[in-house]
Formats: sequence, structure tokens, C-alpha cells
Amino acid sequence: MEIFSNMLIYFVIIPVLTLAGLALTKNKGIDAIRAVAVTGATALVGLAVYLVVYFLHARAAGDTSDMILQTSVMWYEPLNIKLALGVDGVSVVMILLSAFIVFAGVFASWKMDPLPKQFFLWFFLLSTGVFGFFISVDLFTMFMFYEVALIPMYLLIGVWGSGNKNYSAMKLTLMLMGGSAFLMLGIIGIYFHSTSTPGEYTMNLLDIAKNNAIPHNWQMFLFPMTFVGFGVLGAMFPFHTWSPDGHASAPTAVSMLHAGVLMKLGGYGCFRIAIYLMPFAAQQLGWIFLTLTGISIVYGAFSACVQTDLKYINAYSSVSHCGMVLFAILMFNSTAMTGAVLQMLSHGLMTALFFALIGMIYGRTHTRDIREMGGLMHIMPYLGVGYVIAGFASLGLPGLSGFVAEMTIFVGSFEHTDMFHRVFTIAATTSIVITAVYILRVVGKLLYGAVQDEHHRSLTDADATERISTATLIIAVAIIGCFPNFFINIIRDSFTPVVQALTSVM
Amino acid sequence: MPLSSTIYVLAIPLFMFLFLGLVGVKMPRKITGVIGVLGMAVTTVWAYAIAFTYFFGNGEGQMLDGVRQQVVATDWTWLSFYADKLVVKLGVLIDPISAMMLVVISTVSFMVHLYSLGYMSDHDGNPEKGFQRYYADLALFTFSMLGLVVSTNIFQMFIFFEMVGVSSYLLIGFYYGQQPANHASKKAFIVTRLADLFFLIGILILSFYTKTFDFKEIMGANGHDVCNAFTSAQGLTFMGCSVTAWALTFIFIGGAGKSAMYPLHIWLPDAMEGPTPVSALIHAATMVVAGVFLVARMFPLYVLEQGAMDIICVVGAFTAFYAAAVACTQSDIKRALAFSTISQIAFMMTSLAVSSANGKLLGGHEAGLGYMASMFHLFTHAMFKALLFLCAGAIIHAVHSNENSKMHGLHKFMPITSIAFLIGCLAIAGIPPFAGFFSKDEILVACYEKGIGWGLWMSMVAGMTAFYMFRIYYLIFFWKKHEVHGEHAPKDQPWTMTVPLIVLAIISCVAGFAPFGKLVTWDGAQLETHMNWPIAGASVGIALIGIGLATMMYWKENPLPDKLATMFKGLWTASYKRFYMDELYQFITHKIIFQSISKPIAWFDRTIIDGFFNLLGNVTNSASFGIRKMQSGNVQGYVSYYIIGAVLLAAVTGVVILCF
Amino acid sequence: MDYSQFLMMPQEIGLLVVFLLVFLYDTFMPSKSHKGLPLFATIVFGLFTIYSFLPVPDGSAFGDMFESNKATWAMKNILNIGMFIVLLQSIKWTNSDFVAIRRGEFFELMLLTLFGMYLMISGRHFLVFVIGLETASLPLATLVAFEKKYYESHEAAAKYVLTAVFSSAIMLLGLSFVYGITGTLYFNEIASSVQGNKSLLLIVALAFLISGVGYKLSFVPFHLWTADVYQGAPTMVTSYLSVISKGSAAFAFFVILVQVFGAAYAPVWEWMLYAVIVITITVGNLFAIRQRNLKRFLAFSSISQAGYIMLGVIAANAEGMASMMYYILVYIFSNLAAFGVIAVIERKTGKVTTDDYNGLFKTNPWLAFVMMLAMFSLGGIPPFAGFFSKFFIFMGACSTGSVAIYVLVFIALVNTIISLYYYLLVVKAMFIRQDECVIPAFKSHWSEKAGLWICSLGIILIGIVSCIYTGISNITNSDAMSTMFSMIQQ
Amino acid sequence: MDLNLIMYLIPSLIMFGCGVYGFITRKNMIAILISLELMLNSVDINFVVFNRYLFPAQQEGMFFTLFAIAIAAAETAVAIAIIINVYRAAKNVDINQITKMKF
Repeated sequence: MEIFSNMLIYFVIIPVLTLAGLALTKNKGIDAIRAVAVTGATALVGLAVYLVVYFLHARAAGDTSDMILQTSVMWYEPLNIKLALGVDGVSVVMILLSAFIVFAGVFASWKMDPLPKQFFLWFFLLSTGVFGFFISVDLFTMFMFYEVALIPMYLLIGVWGSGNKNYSAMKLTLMLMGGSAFLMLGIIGIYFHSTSTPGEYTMNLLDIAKNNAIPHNWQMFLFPMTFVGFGVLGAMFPFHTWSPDGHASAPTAVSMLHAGVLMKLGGYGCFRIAIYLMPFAAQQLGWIFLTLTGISIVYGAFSACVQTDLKYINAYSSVSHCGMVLFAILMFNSTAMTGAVLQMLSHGLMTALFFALIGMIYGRTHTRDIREMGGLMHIMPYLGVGYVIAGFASLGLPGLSGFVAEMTIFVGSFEHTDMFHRVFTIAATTSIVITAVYILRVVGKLLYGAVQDEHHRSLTDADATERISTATLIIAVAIIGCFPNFFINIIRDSFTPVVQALTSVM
Repeated sequence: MPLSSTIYVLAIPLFMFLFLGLVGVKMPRKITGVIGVLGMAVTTVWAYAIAFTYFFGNGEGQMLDGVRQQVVATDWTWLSFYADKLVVKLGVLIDPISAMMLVVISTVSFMVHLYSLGYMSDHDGNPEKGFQRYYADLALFTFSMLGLVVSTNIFQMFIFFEMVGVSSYLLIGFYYGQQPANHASKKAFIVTRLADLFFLIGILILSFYTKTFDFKEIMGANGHDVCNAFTSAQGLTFMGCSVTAWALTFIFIGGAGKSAMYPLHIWLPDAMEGPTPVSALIHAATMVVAGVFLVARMFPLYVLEQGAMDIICVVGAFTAFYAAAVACTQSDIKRALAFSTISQIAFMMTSLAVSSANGKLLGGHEAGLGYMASMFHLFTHAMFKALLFLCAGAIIHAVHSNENSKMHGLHKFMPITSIAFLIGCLAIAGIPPFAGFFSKDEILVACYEKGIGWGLWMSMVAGMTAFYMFRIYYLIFFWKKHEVHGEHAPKDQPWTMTVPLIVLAIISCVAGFAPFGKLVTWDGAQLETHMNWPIAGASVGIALIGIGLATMMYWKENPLPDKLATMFKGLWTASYKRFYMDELYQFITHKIIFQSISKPIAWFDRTIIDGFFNLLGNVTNSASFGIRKMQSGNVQGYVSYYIIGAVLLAAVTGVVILCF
Repeated sequence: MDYSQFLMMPQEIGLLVVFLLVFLYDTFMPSKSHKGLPLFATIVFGLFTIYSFLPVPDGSAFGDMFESNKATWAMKNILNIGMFIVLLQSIKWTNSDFVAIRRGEFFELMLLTLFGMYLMISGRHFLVFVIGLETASLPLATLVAFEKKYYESHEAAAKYVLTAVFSSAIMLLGLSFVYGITGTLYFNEIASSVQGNKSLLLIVALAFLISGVGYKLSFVPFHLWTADVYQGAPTMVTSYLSVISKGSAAFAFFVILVQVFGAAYAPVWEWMLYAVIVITITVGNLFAIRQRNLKRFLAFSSISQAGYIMLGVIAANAEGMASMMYYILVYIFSNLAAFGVIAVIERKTGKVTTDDYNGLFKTNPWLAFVMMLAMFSLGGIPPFAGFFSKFFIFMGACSTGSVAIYVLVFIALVNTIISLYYYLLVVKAMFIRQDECVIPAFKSHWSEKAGLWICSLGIILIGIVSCIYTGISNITNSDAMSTMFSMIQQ
Repeated sequence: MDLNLIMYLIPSLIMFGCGVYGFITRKNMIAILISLELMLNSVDINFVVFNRYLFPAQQEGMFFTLFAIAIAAAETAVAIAIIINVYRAAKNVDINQITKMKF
């Protein structure tokens, strides 16, 4: 089986093995469960880091192919569905991000109760889907892993969530599945127009892009299907409403993984499938979605200003930030798209950090309403400082990831030759002020000022596992913020084919 | 000392920040303070060495036939938006103004570091809570400010604009436990952030047309032959004005935010909630002149865009007057000093702006006099305003209040402070031979060259300056006898606090004789300046009048001020309430942004959009409820549906197939 | 007469042998050993299942009345597997007190109905087809009435038999019209003689025929018996009804429509089927939302599943046939898993409503797990088999390339969201909801365990292991079948 | 005059209609069963007359009819048995009474 000689497949195998290991553990043996989980997560991080190194070596060695580590094994002969693997810079950094967040998530859910075993089972099933999505270049397997990643959310929220969890879980699942319904139709349509010679249909997106055979009228029909399908997961206005409720009800680690990684699947798929395969329709219809995403940037930021639930605030800020991702992708130039990927990284890490901290604060104060808290900086300085750092990252402080990402997006978008896009970019830039407003509002109310509730004085600061979980993310955020060129060099070249495809139809 | 080693001037404070921030919290407070001071001392010495090397050394590329060149010491590619063009570099650019700023920043910063050892401790000398954080933040600010002035490209400048904004946020909010500090820090950050937004937009536009961020590439190697991309972009217009005018105006707004130009000044008075040394460092000497520095840095471009220049001119002149008028009535000494700061920075802005008319520099052989004067005033003002603030700090530390009603007649109790403060007042009032006299004189000359109106206006403001400064002075140190509360009477502070006062006082006395025209000019060439006696005499006269008025009203306790206050009640209250600018901002932020935009959007999101998706679910449910009668449980009903269905199927199909 | 023709039907003969063995055992073995009959029948049938995997000769017998080819062979095997699972699961139940006395009949009748289905699948003459249909449906009526002590069982049986006869009468009327027009009842002769004439009478006949077969497949609006009968019948019979008879009918339906009316009438019946599918899927889902009784709930879900199965028929090509057979296979496993769990719990506690399942995971994690697998598979969630079957049947439908089909698929996709909703409701009840009167923990019989294990393995593996679909697809793409599809002019 | 095809078809169709009508209107299950028989028999008539008038060559329709009759008989037997069971359980054979399971 040459498939097993490919490093990528182990990104799926490791979580599956972890699942098996967890299945073997006793329900009560919490230590064994934790041990297995940590081992799996660590192995993933190690592999991801090794993948980055390998990728850089390959590129340095002059491997200029669009995707490296390509392997393709026939799976469904009659339909020409293959198990095709391959990564380019974007997927590499996405895998790295996912690995980090899974790692942090395991530690963030250290004291998970009840049913820790089942929790980690679903948790790793979800990450299996995520990694599988990023490593595969075959539409069918991509879609399969995509849904594998979606469905565990239902039980993770439903069983371990809080608040109005039944409603939120069902709403989230149904809306995302609705998105994937669009997606499935789009993929089937792409499949049947993937080639000009009938009977040679293929699901491999590299081949599809190479054939470039999708008729224009079909593109106009399939592009919205796929883009909306992924856009729902990318929290694109007006399909974002699952996100506030879902995040508010989800347990900490799940919010981390969902906002940190799962929402990235949306942005990733948008350009990897929708734009890359259907450049013509992208050029034609791009402005519609550009408008929507532009709305969601400002809209999300404004709605975040008046929320009082910490998780709602972050959910809406996620809407704003993820809107920026799609916004940049729709600018169709490599700089803006690079910025989009940086924004995915940055948003993934910092939102995960946010949700981790919120979870820890909630675990202590048992409230998420900022009106009932205050002056926590006096009581839990570690968490407080962490929150401030996350806030600075979110409002784009130089030296942290947010600034780099947003600036790349703005500069790249403003390079667009069309005035409409440039004006839109300026409209989008206003979000940096609004972001500052709501972030500082929360920090001021939550951490500064006098202690609101005297019972809070008895609370403790973060313990070891929580420190590990948050420190991982903070360091990652700082690294991206201080050495962006390292990541940009990995990412940028990956967009050359997409941009070429886009310019060729102009 | 090679200029390339300037990087260490930045590296030391950065290291200090990380060290004190991460490790320091575990160390005893006193130690961290001392470490911070020592680190800053090294930085200062190093900075002096650099400045000396630049001004008086003759390394290769520094001097080119009598014209000082810009030297790029280091340039590290930090973030490359495109592989070839639009690269953000972090580097060090040494030219007259940045070298001067190095001196200013390091000097004041060192003084403040030293001073804070005493100020941030109680009377028994025990440092207060958060001492380490305080020094870490100070180091962070110093690093950011130094990085700002040595920027090699406009984007690096933007980055450090953000950095100084954040460090100022942290320092203003040092006492985060208290609501006022909390609000003030938030306000400062958001207002400056708003300005930075415009700065960013300006950068975007500029870089879009010039395809570069680098100062040297835009303005030429020696800083005054502008690249063609820019000049050709001047032709393009957007909504009537040339795109470059838009860009430069936006960039100026960015600077105006930091430099507290009207109407973006409102954050500065509140910023006084921070510890007083912080006010001295950030909100008097260094950060607030960042805007001026920005405009000065891009001076050659502004010269080409008269429109932008005029805007700056008007804004500056108005701000100078406005702030001076407000300062005349403030009872909180720090606020009063803050407004005087605003006024003085406006002086600098104006003098930059007046030095050109319709695209050319004014003043024949004294071309660029305004530029030189502005930088000169920046230098001197930093010194004496820091001095004044530190004195105020000493006083506040002694009487535990900012209100001058709590002070009065402190002269006997704290003579050193009193003298130092007096020197500061004389300097700012422009009395020879103190520093302020020379710089302000040059500014006025430049204004008169632009036009007599500008000159008169600024002279009037200069007079007001003298008046309100001495008003403060008298109200603090004389007016009436100080009644002592509590056990110990106020006295001069420990040496850590008095030494900086003395040093700065000396500098304020002598700084005026510095040969600025030879050192700091817009194109690096030497500039022959000579006293313009009529203007100088006139300005001194006006200053004396102002002082005289102040003496008449505030030297000894008398009812005159209250009489005047009641006579011009409306005016007085308006000025006391800073002409209601804060209320206006309150209205905009709360009533408009929160109530009228955010709330409705949030409602819309929950009700309309979310409601729509819930509606889908409800419709499905009600539909399933509606059709349940079909399943009546009665077989006859079943077969009726059956037969009807079958027949319909046949009929409809038949019609469709046979007719179409 | 050439008796060697019987060699064309080894599977039918094998099944008859099994039937005879069971019958003889039931008749002549001492009554105390009857307890072993269910096991005996299951084992014998299992052997037969293995045996019938032996390849059969392609060709037709009895003057083209009976045809045997790879497709029918595969379809019968699929049914055998399902039948085997059903028998396995019903071992314990048939030995329970009230039915033990009639356990013999149960197995004999089941085997007979299966024989009828064989005839439906292989028949190429309407006489054979009708005989098969009736053989498959009449014994079922008695099986539905099997739980003598329950009133629901009788009511269900009454409803079933009356509507069944009614529908067969309608279908026979349609057939008589076909006969009147073409003068023959051989599939291929009808196909050749209806070339070109589009009489209203034939359209009516077609509609009646569709309604008749649609009754067994429980299309809307011919479906109304389904819910009541499924609810009232013994759970084993319900599961049998829901998968086996449905699967066979679907295949026969495919053959009739494509082979008999494919040539000239493809547009006509595709149009009819289009409408029927849309209504079926939608109405089935809408009803399923409100059901609390799980058997009734699964009845409606199976109605909408029938709509999905028909997507393969409307494609009317090799891909469609392959995906349809694959869908039926997966559907057998998923549904039998669900019914297996329901049967076990019903036998132990007599509880069948969703609310009774609250907190099931706490007490019986494995049953809950299998049920969840079944629900996810029915809902089309990867990596379970249901996802693959759904994806492939949609692909099969879209392979015709017409835009109308894309619209149809989109409607179906939107409906999958509704279906996911109610499948998740069950999962929610078992995993999320809490209840004070939870079903207590219990041990289920080994036979039931075995059945559930087989189903779970099937659900997990059939999708991942691609050779199954590949094999089916190779069969339908073989030259033997190509003649059947060649008649269709799309 | 000699009878032609239509003269047979019309009555048989009427007969079928009566059957349907009877099924839908009768309350007594036995009566419903009778109307079912009507329907089935009308179908048989159809087959026979089609065979007799249109395709006298082969006997296909006739044979089909024979089988159909047999099937109808079987159906009737089963139906009767079940109805009796229902009567045992519900103590009546009114179709409107056996609607326990609905919706």
C-alpha cells in the first residue's frame, strides 16, 4: 500500500488510533484517558511541525509543483473516486494550526465532566475530519471529512454544553448541514462537468483545474452553491446566526476547536474549491459575495459592541474576522489571499485563546455576563493578562498575529485595480476601530475597575494545565506576529495557480 | 560609535520590557526599579553617542559637500506584501531630526525613570503595587518611541504609532482599579486608534500610487527630491482633490490624533489620570510630538501639497488658541499643563505649515525656517514641559491633590520645586535667555513671513501662554498662605525626584543657545539664522504683558478673578468646561454609535435574521401538523387518497404529454 | 417440456428446499424439539445464503417468462442477507410465549414471501410478476396479524389486506389495459409493441401500474397503510416489510419501467416518477417529524427513503441501477439495526416511544450506540454507509445530466436536512435527554446481539470497503444489462 | 345484433367503479370485501374480452384470468380470516371503528 508511505495519511491515522485507544480505556480511568488524549495531540503537533520542515525543504530543493506529497489511490473505481492526498503551503499552515489547537483543546478540557471518555472520542473524531479535509485533494473525500468534522458538534454541544444547548446544537447542526447540502450538489455538478471527454469524470480538484472544462453557464450555477455551502461554515452574513448560539452553548474546548479550526474549513474550501475551480463565475459573481462579506465585517463588529455575554462577544467578533477572511479571498490577488490565510491562522489561535480563557473564567465565576464581573485582574492576574493579550491580538496590535493578518489583507485588497473594491476596502478598515471599542469595553468592564462581586475574591488563578493550554496559544500568536515572513513565504506561492486561473478568464 | 549600533539603543529597552515583564514580577520591587533606571542610563549614553557621531563625526555618507545626508543604519525585511515591491522593513534611519529625537527621548525618559523611583513610592520610600509593571511599561514605551523616530518607512512608523498608543494605554491605566483611569485609558486608545485609521488609509493610498513605503524611495536619498510616482499621482483627482492631497491629509489626521490637535485632543486632558511622571514623559515631551515628527518627516511631500499644508496651518493655529483659552481657567494643575502642551504642539504644527506657500518654501535664503523652528521648539518644549510636569508631580506627591485650591503658597515649603517651576514658566513664556524664547521667536518669524495675520494671531497666543502659565505658578506657590493639613507639612522631595528637576531646569536655561540652524534643517544644509529684533522684542513685550496681568490678578489673594469670572460667566464656564467638547464626544459615542447603530444591528440580527431561520423550522412543523389529517386511520380514507392520486397522476400526465 | 430449464433458477429451488426442510421439521419433529426450529431455520437459511452466492447461469427460461442474470442474482443475494438478519433477530422472539405455538408458520410464511419476491425480481412476464407480487404480499397480511394478543396487530392486518387487495385490483386493471393495447404480457414484446403509440389509455394503465407497485414501495399518496401496519405488526415483520419487500419491489419496478416502458415511455413515467418522488420524500419527512412511536416514525422515514431509492430508478441507466441496489443494501443494514434495537427493547420492556429512550445511553450504551449508528447511517452521515449510498444515488440521478434532475436532487438534499432533524431527535433522546424512569440495563439474547453486530459492521464497513459498490457497478455495467438500457432514448 | 368489445368493457368498468364506490362508502368490512371482489372480477372480464375480441390467436388473457381468479380467492380467504380476527378482538366489523392507529 503506497498510501502508507505518504506522511499525510498519518494525520488521519493518528486520531483514529487515538480513538481506538480511548475506546479501550475504562470509563472511570480518567488518567488513562488523559494520557491517551495527550499522546495523540502531541503526536499530531510533532507531525505537523515535521511537515512544515519537510515542506520548506522540498521547496528549497526546488520542488515547484502545486502540491507536494501527492499520492492517489483508487477508491471507488466505477466513479473514479480516489483517495488523493497532497498539500500546498496553505494546507500546511492550516494543519499546523489545527494541531496546535487540538493540543491546547485537550489541555483546556482537562477536567471535563461528565463522560470524559466519550467527550474525547467525539473530540478526536472531529479532529480526524478536520485533518482529513486539509490533506485531501479529492472533492469526495474532502466533503466526506468535512461532514465527519461537522456532526460531532451536535453531541459535543448537546451533551457537554451549557445554557440553551439543545436549541443551539440542533440549530448549528442543521444550518451547517444545510450548507453542506448546497455543497454536495455543487460537488456533484462539478464532477459531471469536470472534463470535456465524457466518461472521464474526475473528483481530483487538481485535474479539474487542469481540465478547466466547466462550462460558464454551469459555473454561474455551481459557484454560488459551493461558495454559500462553505460560506455558511465561514459565518458569512446572513448565514452566521448559528455561530453566536453555538459558541455560547458549546463547552470550552469545542468552542476553541470550532472557532479555531472548523470555521477555517469554510474559508479554505471557498478558494480551494469554489474560486479555484470556477474562476469565471468567481470573477462574474464575486462582487455579490464581496458585499455580503463586507457587511459581515462591520456588522459583526457592531453587534459585538452591545453584547453582554463574553461568548456572544467573541462569536460576533468571529463573524467579523471570518468575514475578513472571505473578503480577502474575494479580492483575487495573492497578497490579499495570503492575508486571508494569515487571518485564519491568527483568528484561529486568538479565538481559541479567547474561548479557553472565557471557559476558565466561567469555570470560576459561573457567569459569563460582564455586568456581573469586574476587577478580575486583581484576583486572577494570569488569566487577566492572557485576556488582555488576546484582546490586543484581536484589535491588531503590532507584534501579535492580528496586525500582520489585517494589514496584509488591507494592503493586498487596496492593490485591487477596481475602485469599487478599494472603496470597499476602506469601509472594511473601519472595523479596526470598532474592534478596539468592543475589546476595550470588555477588558475595562471585566478585568479593570473595582471587584464587583465579593465572592470572586476567593477565586484562584490558572493552574498548570490551564497555563500550558493558554501559553501554547499566546506563544503561537506572538510568533506569527513577530516573524510573519516565515509564514508568508510558506503560503504565498500556493496562490499562484489560483491567481493565474483567475486572471486567465479576465 | 558606529551608527549601525543604533539598533542597541532600541534593543536595550525592549529587553528591559521583556525582562521586567516576565521575570521582574518575581523579583523585589526596588531591585526592578533600579535595573530599569540602569538600563535606561545605558540607553541614554548610547543615544548621546549616536547623536554626537552623527552631528559632529564624519563617517562615510554622513556629509556630502556640506549637506547632512540621511543614513540608513539597518534595514531588516519584516513583512513582504509582495515578493518585490511593498515590503515592510524594520530599520534605523538616522538624520538630523531622528538624531535629535533620540537625544530628547532618552534624556526625558531617563529623567522620568529616575524620578519615578521616588514618585512611585510612599513617603517612607516603599515602592507601591505594580512597580515592576510600571517600569516594564515605561521601557516598552521608550522602545516604541525610539523605534518610531528612527523609522525608515512609513509603515514602520505606523507600527510604532500603534505601539506607543498601546503603551500609553497601559500607563494611563496604570491604576486600573480606579474607574477614571480606566475610562481615560480607554478613551485615549480609541481616539488615537480612530486617528490611526485615517493614517492607515493615507498609507494605503500613498503606497498604492508610489508602490513603496520607504521614505528614501519616496522623498529621494537626501530627502528632498520627490519620486516621480508621487508627482505624477498629484495629477489624479478623487472627488475634486488630488489623491496625494487626500493621502497627506489623512496621514496628518493620524498625526493630529497623537499630537492632540483639535478636535482629536480630548483624550489628552483625561490622560492626566496616569501617574504624573508618565504624563511628563508621554503626554508632554515625547509621544504627543509624534504627529509633529510625522509631518516633519514627510515635509517635502507636504510642501508639494499646499492644500494639505493649509489645513494643517488652520488646525494648528486654531488649536493653539483654543487650548490656551481653556488653560486660562483650569483649576487642576495637570489639566492646565496638558492644555498648555496642546497649545505648544499646535505652535510646532503651525510653524511647520507656515513655512511653505503654493508649493514652494518661503523666506528666500532662510528657506525652511519654520521647519527648523518647529524642531527647535520641539526640543526645548520637551525639556521645559517635562520639567513643569515633574514639578507638578513633586507638588502633587507632597499635597496629594491636583486641585490648586489645595496648594497656594507652597513657595516656603518647597523652594527648589518653586524655582524649577519658575524657570519652566519663564522658558515657556519666551523670556530671554531661556530656551523657549529662541525657539518661539523663530516660529513667530516664520509666521510673519507667511502673513501678518498669522504672525499677530500666534503672538497673541504667545501672550496668553505667558498669562496662564504664571497664573498656575502664582496659584500654586503664592496667592495665600498654605494651611497645613495632617501631621507633616509638604517639603521638597527626595533626591531621586529633585535631581531630575535641577537637571532639566539647567537644560531649559541653556538649551536656547544650541546652534540648531546648523544642525537640524529640512534638507540637511546649514541654515543661517539671526535674531529678528523687532519681532523678538514684540513677542517679549507681549509675554511681559501676560505675566504682568497674571501678577496683578493672582500674586496676592484678591477678588478680581472671581469678579471677572462672574462678569464673563458664560465665557468662563465654557472655557472651564473646555467648550463642551467632551460632552459632544459623549453624545456621539453613546447616543449615536451605541444606541443608534449597535443596538439596532444586534436587534436586527436576533430578530430578523435569526428569526427567519427559526421561521423555517416553525413552518415545517406547522406544515407537518397541517397534513396529519391525511392519516385519518380510516381505510376508506386511505383508498380514496389512493384512487384520487392514481387518477390525478394519469390525468395530469396525460394532459401534459398529449397536449404539449 | 425441457426440465433442464429449472436449472436456470437454482436460487429459487434452493429456497424451496429450505422451505421444505423447515416445513418437514415443523411437521414431523417431536413437539418438544420445536424450540430448536428457529435456530434450525436460521442455520439452514444461512447455509442457503452462502450457497446462493454461487454464480448462476445467465439466460431465460420458460419462453422468456423467467430471466436470470447477474443483476437478479445480486439482488436476490442482497435480499438473502437481509432475510438472514431478520431470521437471526427473530429467534428469541419466536420462542417467546405467545408466538411459540406458531413459530413454524412464521418461518414458513417468511420464506414463501421471499420466494414471491424472487419471482417479482426474475419474472419477465406479467403473470409471473403478479403471482410473485401476491405471493409476497398475502402471507405478509397473516404475518402482520401474528401478535394475536394485541388488538393493533389485527387492525393493522385488516388495513393491510384490504388496501393490498384494492391496490392489486387497480394494478390488474392497468395491466388489462396494457394487454388490451399490446395483446401480450411478455415484457420484451410489450416493449417492442408500444413503440411510438402514445394513447391516453396506456398512460392511464401506466399510472395504475405505478400506483400498484408504488403501494408496496409506499409512495405518497399510496402510502397511507404503511404507518399503521408498521406500528401494529410485530417488530420483526415490520422490519421485514420495511426493507426486504421494499427492496424487491424497487428492483422489479426498475425492470418494469426500464425494460417494458423504457423505449417509448421514458418521458412519461419519468415525469410521473418525478412528481411522486418529490411528494413522497417531502410528505414522508413532514409526517416523520411528529412521530413519537419509533416504529411509526421509522415507517415514515422508510417512506421518504423509498423516495431516495427512486432517484436511482429515474436515472434509468447502469449507474442508477447500481446506486439503487447499493442503496437498498445499505438501507437493509441500517434499518434492520434500528428495528433490531427497537425489537430488543420492546421485547424486554415493551417500550417503543422516543421519550422512553431518554437516557438510554446511561444504562445500555451499546444499544444506544448501535441505534445512533443506524440513525446516522439513515441520515447520511459519514463515515457510515448511509453517506456513501446517498451520495452515489444522487450522483446516479445526476448522471443523466438534465437540469430538472438537478432540481430534484436539490429538493431531495433539502429534505435530508429535515430527515437529519428527526434522526437527531432520537440520538438526542438517548444521549442528551435525562429521565427518572430510564430503561434499566439488561442483557440481550446472543442471537439479537449477533444480528446487531452484523448490522453495525455492515454500517461501518460497506461504505469504507469500496469493493462492494464496485462489484455491483460492474454487474450493472456488464453487456448483459446493456441491452436493457439500450432501449432508453434519453 | 352482435355484441362488440365496447359493450363488454363499459359494464366491466361500471362494475369496477361500483367496487371502488362500495369500498369507499360501505361500513361493514364484509361488504367492502364484496366490492373488492367486484373490482377483481371486472378486471377478469377485461382480460377475457380483450383476448376474445382483439387477440384470439393465443389464450394469454384467459390463462391470466384463471390465475387472477385463484389469487382473488386466496385474497378473500385471508381477508375473511383477518376480519374474523378483528371481530374477535373488537367485537364489530365496522370499518370506522378500527381507527385506533392514526396520524
